[in-house]
Amino acid sequence: MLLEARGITKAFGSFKAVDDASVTLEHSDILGLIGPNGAGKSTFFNCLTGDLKTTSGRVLFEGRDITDFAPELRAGLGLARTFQVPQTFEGMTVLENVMIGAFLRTAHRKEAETKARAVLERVGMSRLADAPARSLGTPGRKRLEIARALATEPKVLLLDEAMAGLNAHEVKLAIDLVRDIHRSGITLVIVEHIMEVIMSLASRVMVFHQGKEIARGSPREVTSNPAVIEAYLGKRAAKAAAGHTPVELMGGPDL
Amino acid sequence: MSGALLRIEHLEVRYGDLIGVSDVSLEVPEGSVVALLGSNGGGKTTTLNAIAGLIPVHSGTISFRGEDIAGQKAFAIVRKGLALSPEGWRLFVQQSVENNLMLGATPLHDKSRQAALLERVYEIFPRLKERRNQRAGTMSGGERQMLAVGRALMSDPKLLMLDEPSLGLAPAVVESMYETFGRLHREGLTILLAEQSIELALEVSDFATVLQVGKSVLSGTAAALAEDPQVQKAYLGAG
Amino acid sequence: MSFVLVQVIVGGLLLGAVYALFSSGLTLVWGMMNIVNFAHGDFVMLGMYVAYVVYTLMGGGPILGAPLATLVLATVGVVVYFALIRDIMKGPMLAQILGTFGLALLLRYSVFWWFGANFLSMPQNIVGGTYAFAGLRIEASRLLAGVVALLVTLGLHLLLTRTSLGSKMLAVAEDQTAAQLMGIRPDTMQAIAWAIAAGATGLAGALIANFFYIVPTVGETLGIVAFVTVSLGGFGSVPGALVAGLLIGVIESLSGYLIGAIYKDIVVYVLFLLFLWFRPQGLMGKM
Amino acid sequence: AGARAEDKVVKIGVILPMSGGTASIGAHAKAALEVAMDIINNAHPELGNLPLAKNAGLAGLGGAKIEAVFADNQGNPATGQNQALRLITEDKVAAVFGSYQSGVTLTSSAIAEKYGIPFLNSESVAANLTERGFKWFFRTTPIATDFAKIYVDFLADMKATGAKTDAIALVHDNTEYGTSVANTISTAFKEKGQPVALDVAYAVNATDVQGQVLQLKDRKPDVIIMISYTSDAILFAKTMQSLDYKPAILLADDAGYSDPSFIKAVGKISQGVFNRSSWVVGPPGSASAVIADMYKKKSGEEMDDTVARQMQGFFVLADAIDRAGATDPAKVQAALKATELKADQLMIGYRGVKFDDKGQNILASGAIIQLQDGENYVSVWPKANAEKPPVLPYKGW
Amino acid sequence: MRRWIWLSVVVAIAIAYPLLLSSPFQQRLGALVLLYAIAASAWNIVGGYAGQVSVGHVVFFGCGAYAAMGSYAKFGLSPLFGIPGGIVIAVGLAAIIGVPTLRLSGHYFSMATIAVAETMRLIVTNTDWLGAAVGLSGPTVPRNIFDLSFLSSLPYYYLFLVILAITLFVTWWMTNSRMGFYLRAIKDSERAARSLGAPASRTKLYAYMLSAAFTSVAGALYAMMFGFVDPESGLGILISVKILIMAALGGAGLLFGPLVGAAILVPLEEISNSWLGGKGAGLTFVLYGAIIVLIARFQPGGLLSLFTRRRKPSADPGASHAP
Ligand SMILES: Nc1ncnc2c1ncn2[C@@H]1O[C@H](COP(=O)(O)OP(=O)(O)OP(=O)(O)O)[C@@H](O)[C@H]1O
Ligand SMILES: Nc1ncnc2c1ncn2[C@@H]1O[C@H](COP(=O)(O)OP(=O)(O)OP(=O)(O)O)[C@@H](O)[C@H]1O
Ligand SMILES: [Mg+2]
Ligand SMILES: [Mg+2]
Repeated sequence: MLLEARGITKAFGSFKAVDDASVTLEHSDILGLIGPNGAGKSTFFNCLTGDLKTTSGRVLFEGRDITDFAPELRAGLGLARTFQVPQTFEGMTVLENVMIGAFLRTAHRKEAETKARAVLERVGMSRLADAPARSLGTPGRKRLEIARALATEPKVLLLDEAMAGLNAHEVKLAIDLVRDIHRSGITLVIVEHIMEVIMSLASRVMVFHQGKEIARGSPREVTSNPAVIEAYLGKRAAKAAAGHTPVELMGGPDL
Repeated sequence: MSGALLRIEHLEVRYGDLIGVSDVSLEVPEGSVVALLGSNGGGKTTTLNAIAGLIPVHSGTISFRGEDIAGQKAFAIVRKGLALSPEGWRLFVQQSVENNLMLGATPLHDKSRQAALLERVYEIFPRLKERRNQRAGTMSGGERQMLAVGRALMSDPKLLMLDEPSLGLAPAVVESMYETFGRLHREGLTILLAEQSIELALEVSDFATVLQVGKSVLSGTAAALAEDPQVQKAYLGAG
Repeated sequence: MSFVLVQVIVGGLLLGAVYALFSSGLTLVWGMMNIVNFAHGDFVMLGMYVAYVVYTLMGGGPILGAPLATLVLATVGVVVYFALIRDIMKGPMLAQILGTFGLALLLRYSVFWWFGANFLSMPQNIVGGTYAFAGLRIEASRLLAGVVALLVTLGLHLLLTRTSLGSKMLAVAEDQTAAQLMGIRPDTMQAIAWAIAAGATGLAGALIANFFYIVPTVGETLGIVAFVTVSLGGFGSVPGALVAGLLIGVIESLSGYLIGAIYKDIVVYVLFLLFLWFRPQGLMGKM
Repeated sequence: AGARAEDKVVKIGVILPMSGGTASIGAHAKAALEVAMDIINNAHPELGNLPLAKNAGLAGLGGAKIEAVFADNQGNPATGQNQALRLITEDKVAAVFGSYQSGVTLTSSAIAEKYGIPFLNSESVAANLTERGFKWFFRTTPIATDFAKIYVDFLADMKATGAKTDAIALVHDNTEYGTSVANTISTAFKEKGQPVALDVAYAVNATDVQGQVLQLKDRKPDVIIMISYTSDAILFAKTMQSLDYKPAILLADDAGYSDPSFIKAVGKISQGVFNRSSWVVGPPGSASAVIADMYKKKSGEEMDDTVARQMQGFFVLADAIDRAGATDPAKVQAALKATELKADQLMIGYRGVKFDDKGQNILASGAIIQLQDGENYVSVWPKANAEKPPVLPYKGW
Repeated sequence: MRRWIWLSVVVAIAIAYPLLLSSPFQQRLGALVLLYAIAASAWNIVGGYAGQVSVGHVVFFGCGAYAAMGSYAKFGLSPLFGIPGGIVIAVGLAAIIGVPTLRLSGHYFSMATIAVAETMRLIVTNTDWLGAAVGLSGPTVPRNIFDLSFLSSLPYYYLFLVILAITLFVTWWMTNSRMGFYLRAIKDSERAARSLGAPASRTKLYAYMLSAAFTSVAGALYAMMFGFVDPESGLGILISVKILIMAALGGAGLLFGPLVGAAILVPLEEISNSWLGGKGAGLTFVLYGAIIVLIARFQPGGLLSLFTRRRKPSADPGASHAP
């Protein structure tokens, strides 16, 4: 088992943003995490990465209890993430942003740069390498965050709405990218409100509502669950999800 | 078609030496919903920000109800009846949800309508009402989006500009939000919408303009654009 | 508790109220609007000189001096905002230190040039001497300063938390661009903030002049206490600064009396540091 | 050297605090030295025995005029040293005079020593200044050991007249001046078998001294010896009034209590304070009275001890240059070493001026004055030159 | 290439200056510029690059100054021997101060450093062993060359130049290393930097300690040149402010910013004091203050930012994302 969270609770004052949530992540899983706004998905994420101290519960990584580890230690172990509200290094270029990630595995500037360029190439941003990061729009920033995270050579990558703000065409390209990442041996947890992403990528889905898990299963099971439709999907999206056929190949048939 | 509320001609905007948009023209007829389409970095945000006065216009004209507003300060433009829900939300993260909404009502001349407008926002986004005293900086991503849109609605604008309003919202919320836009539209509100979910955008809007690399390359009625093979290929993933 | 100790604590509270009073303006511009003002102490000094000039030229006591100092300093605040602060705010925080430090020297030595370096003083007992009850002695001028400190703090607190003006000022402090989208003119709000802050500072100076000496460099003596007060209270909290001022006053008084006056500042600084260790956001500051 | 002697002006570098917290000292001293230059450079027969007054200019240099080149030390030892260097190398001054704060005197005189230029100090009291083995450094002012002796003797006399002087409290700031003087005084009293009962030290430029006054009020010493600069002296006076505290004898050690601003600000509530001073205005028509008048005309202030000591020091330096007959540093140094001025050749109450091997004036002395009416100090001790008898107890307000 | 030309010009000017402007006062000015440039460059490491605005850096300055003077006054050694001691004390102190204060955000950090510096000043003022308020003096008459007590400022000038070069080289090397990248990242978003594995606290602490070491050297050299240190001139908060002002004026976070700041402010201060100080009307500081205000007003990012801002980003991102 790669990553395991047991009974995570996170309270802000009397309000429990995450309430006794557990999850296990096997090697080469793609776990989808969905739920209404404010359900506690990002909070749960932050508890896994160490950005927030859990109120109770444990986090295990490769069998090791990392509950009290600082975020940078977890990154060192191979846990990488992106932020829902992009945390770009505004004063740097795109390349330098990615180099920060690459520096985790090498202290040499040249090596870090080479690696950062390779990662940028892989995510399709190499032409932007020398542009100031502050000139990117939200979608660009999110992609940059993916690149940065990849540069740390993670075992597990947690994506918090990394595809928000992309149009349908771009979403497809992004899905391909994530598949490619997955194929290279990285286990993923993705939070998305774009159902197409969940439907085509997730091997398992977990649904949050008011800090609690209300459903889990395959994408298809979950999206046809009436409780999920009621709390989260709405009729229109449920219909769209129902019509969705998972695709396995890059550039295959689409919705 | 009634008269144009907003008309942009050959807008060029620069960020220092970089060109944000090079040549954008578009028209927003009074009472219509206009969608601004285009891929990542196409210039949608730049255009909206330029209209709102957040970034200086390099050349071109922006006329709002016949008055050229290019070059005016943002606070003055907003007071004329434009409101923008900007990219990245730009909330006042240290202040409460309700304070944020009340700040949105600043340009309102008739302060007595504040309460009613607040109720309207709370009706569209009940979550905001639940969290009215929470600090905006602790809200979830989707909650922030609701707040940004709600705040823009608070000034009861003549022209509502929305930069990717559905970003980060749960599907059910998007659905109800768009229903609300439809209702507001029927009540006479003019909306200029930049939206990544093009299918959805074309569904609610009357007209649309496509931006490509900082230029407006296509415009027409929403229905016509939805059929346009070029649009289908580039944005709707067809082919 | 011995009787002297009571007098020491009362003295400390009055002193603390004075600290709170001359920090109130700084709480607004530094604590709330996020602008470091190294010239704050010199604004206090200007207020003192205005009161002194009013007294020597017009024979007016605090009744005339205090409101005039408030007005004059409010004007200075607005001028300083438009002539300097507005532009240095475009730069990094260091530019604010740079600019206001230069401003401090400019103000201090302009006054020096005009008035000379001699120590000046308002007549003793200008505000009704000293009250004595049950052997406890309270100077009227300090009491007045203390009461005004409470009123100013309360006023600022209400302004910032209860009025839309306050909310707009905070909005501008947080994000000028976003504030513009609300139809708020940032310059207006900032100028108002500076007017209020400098006005309160001038008022403080005028009241402190009633029991302190007046000299161009007096701002240096007072300025650093104001800095500690504001940060101990927590940036962004007006009541915090009041409580912090009172606390520092009492700690200084007590440690000065019990341990020795040369150690009282050490005690204050060390307690301040310890406090930050346990509460990095100050007494009442937001995270 | 010959070429220099023919110059019509002799430049003396003067380093003073002209900005910062002690700037008023610099301003007063500047006015006083300008008066001194007037006296030296023009004929002032009315000043009698005072060297250099009678005729215009320095007779020994063919009537050459003295010119003081003023420099601001900003109260900072580094700045003082830089200015000393500038005065010596750029302005080519014949001697350096200054620098008030002991720390600044220390660094600026070190440069003069390295360049071999005479340095005359008239007001810094730190003992170590004359312990450095310098050959070019001379000091005219009395120092802490002299003060201590004055206080011991004065209080013994007061005791003889029936005053209670058993419990002595020292109040002083933590500057070099405050601590070193306090230490010396407390040692002197201990040697007399009367150790100081209470030592109240405070940080200079205090914002508040209520605690200290209460401490005194609580312990009720018979005598308080105050060693404070002007700012704190004013604050103490105000606080003592508001807390209604008066010791029987309040004895101040010069500094702040001599500052005319102190008298203007709080003289009325400090009536009867004793002060140590070497400056005593003689009867009308006497040299010191004339000089006091000239100074008042120039600056608008009353002459005080600090200023008078500076002025006297400047006269001593000018006299040495005059006697040297040249601006050649070695000759001026020799003349300084040979200085032997009698009490009647001085404008101040020293017993004379004569330097020991270390450059310290061994004839420096002082008197006690009292602010009897709250406006002007009068000399009250020693009896020989007293204008009025001392009045006890301390009246305050 | 252009950079190398510029660099050689700067180095050539620096080497030639005291030979061209050779009066003792001019040489001393030059030496002082370099001395303050060392201190301001050292501050720049933590204040400019790491974005931690320390207003209490004078404690490290004081460590060096007191160690140098102490090694003479207390042990009869050459002040030179105080330098390593000063570095050790400063670095140790930086670790002790840094651990609790570096986690404070923004203004709290600045205020905490002020509190530490003032506490140190007050403690030393009341410590007889360290000379209390009187301070410590160096050798007034040099016993040998190691006492580093020269009449001419020329040896100081070149000594300072070498040490400044070392400081700048180390700074340059740091900014191009992983540490420099991490510092910049932490300055922008500590949260993101940590999520990418940057040990934020440790990196900031190292920068703080490095900065303390160089500041201490500057303090030691300062005390040696003036032959004296007391609590006010070795630990006074005004020195911190002066150092910070120089870095900010030239351009904080830029390699040569502090040097430019020192090269403007030191002569401005000394020359205006020489011209106007003797008049006793405070005009020195009116002028000094006015010039600082004007620079802050018209070039808030520091004078050097005038040149760096103009550099264009090499790529045009607008062109790269066509569908
Ligand atoms: N510091 C805090 N204090 C109070 N409430 C908080 C705090 N931080 C987060 N919350 C609340 O916790 C809830 C969970 O937030 P979280 O960001 O985890 O939601 P989410 O599931 O990621 O939603 P979204 O899909 O909108 O991103 C939200 O309602 C949010 O308002
Ligand atoms: N602050 C900035 N500085 C420099 N260039 C910028 C800046 N903001 C945007 N740009 C550039 O302007 C162009 C238009 O960007 P804009 O953000 O307006 O596009 P968009 O259509 O809103 O895209 P997105 O889907 O990413 O939001 C892009 O090339 C972008 O790189
Ligand atoms: Mg979220
Ligand atoms: Mg955009």
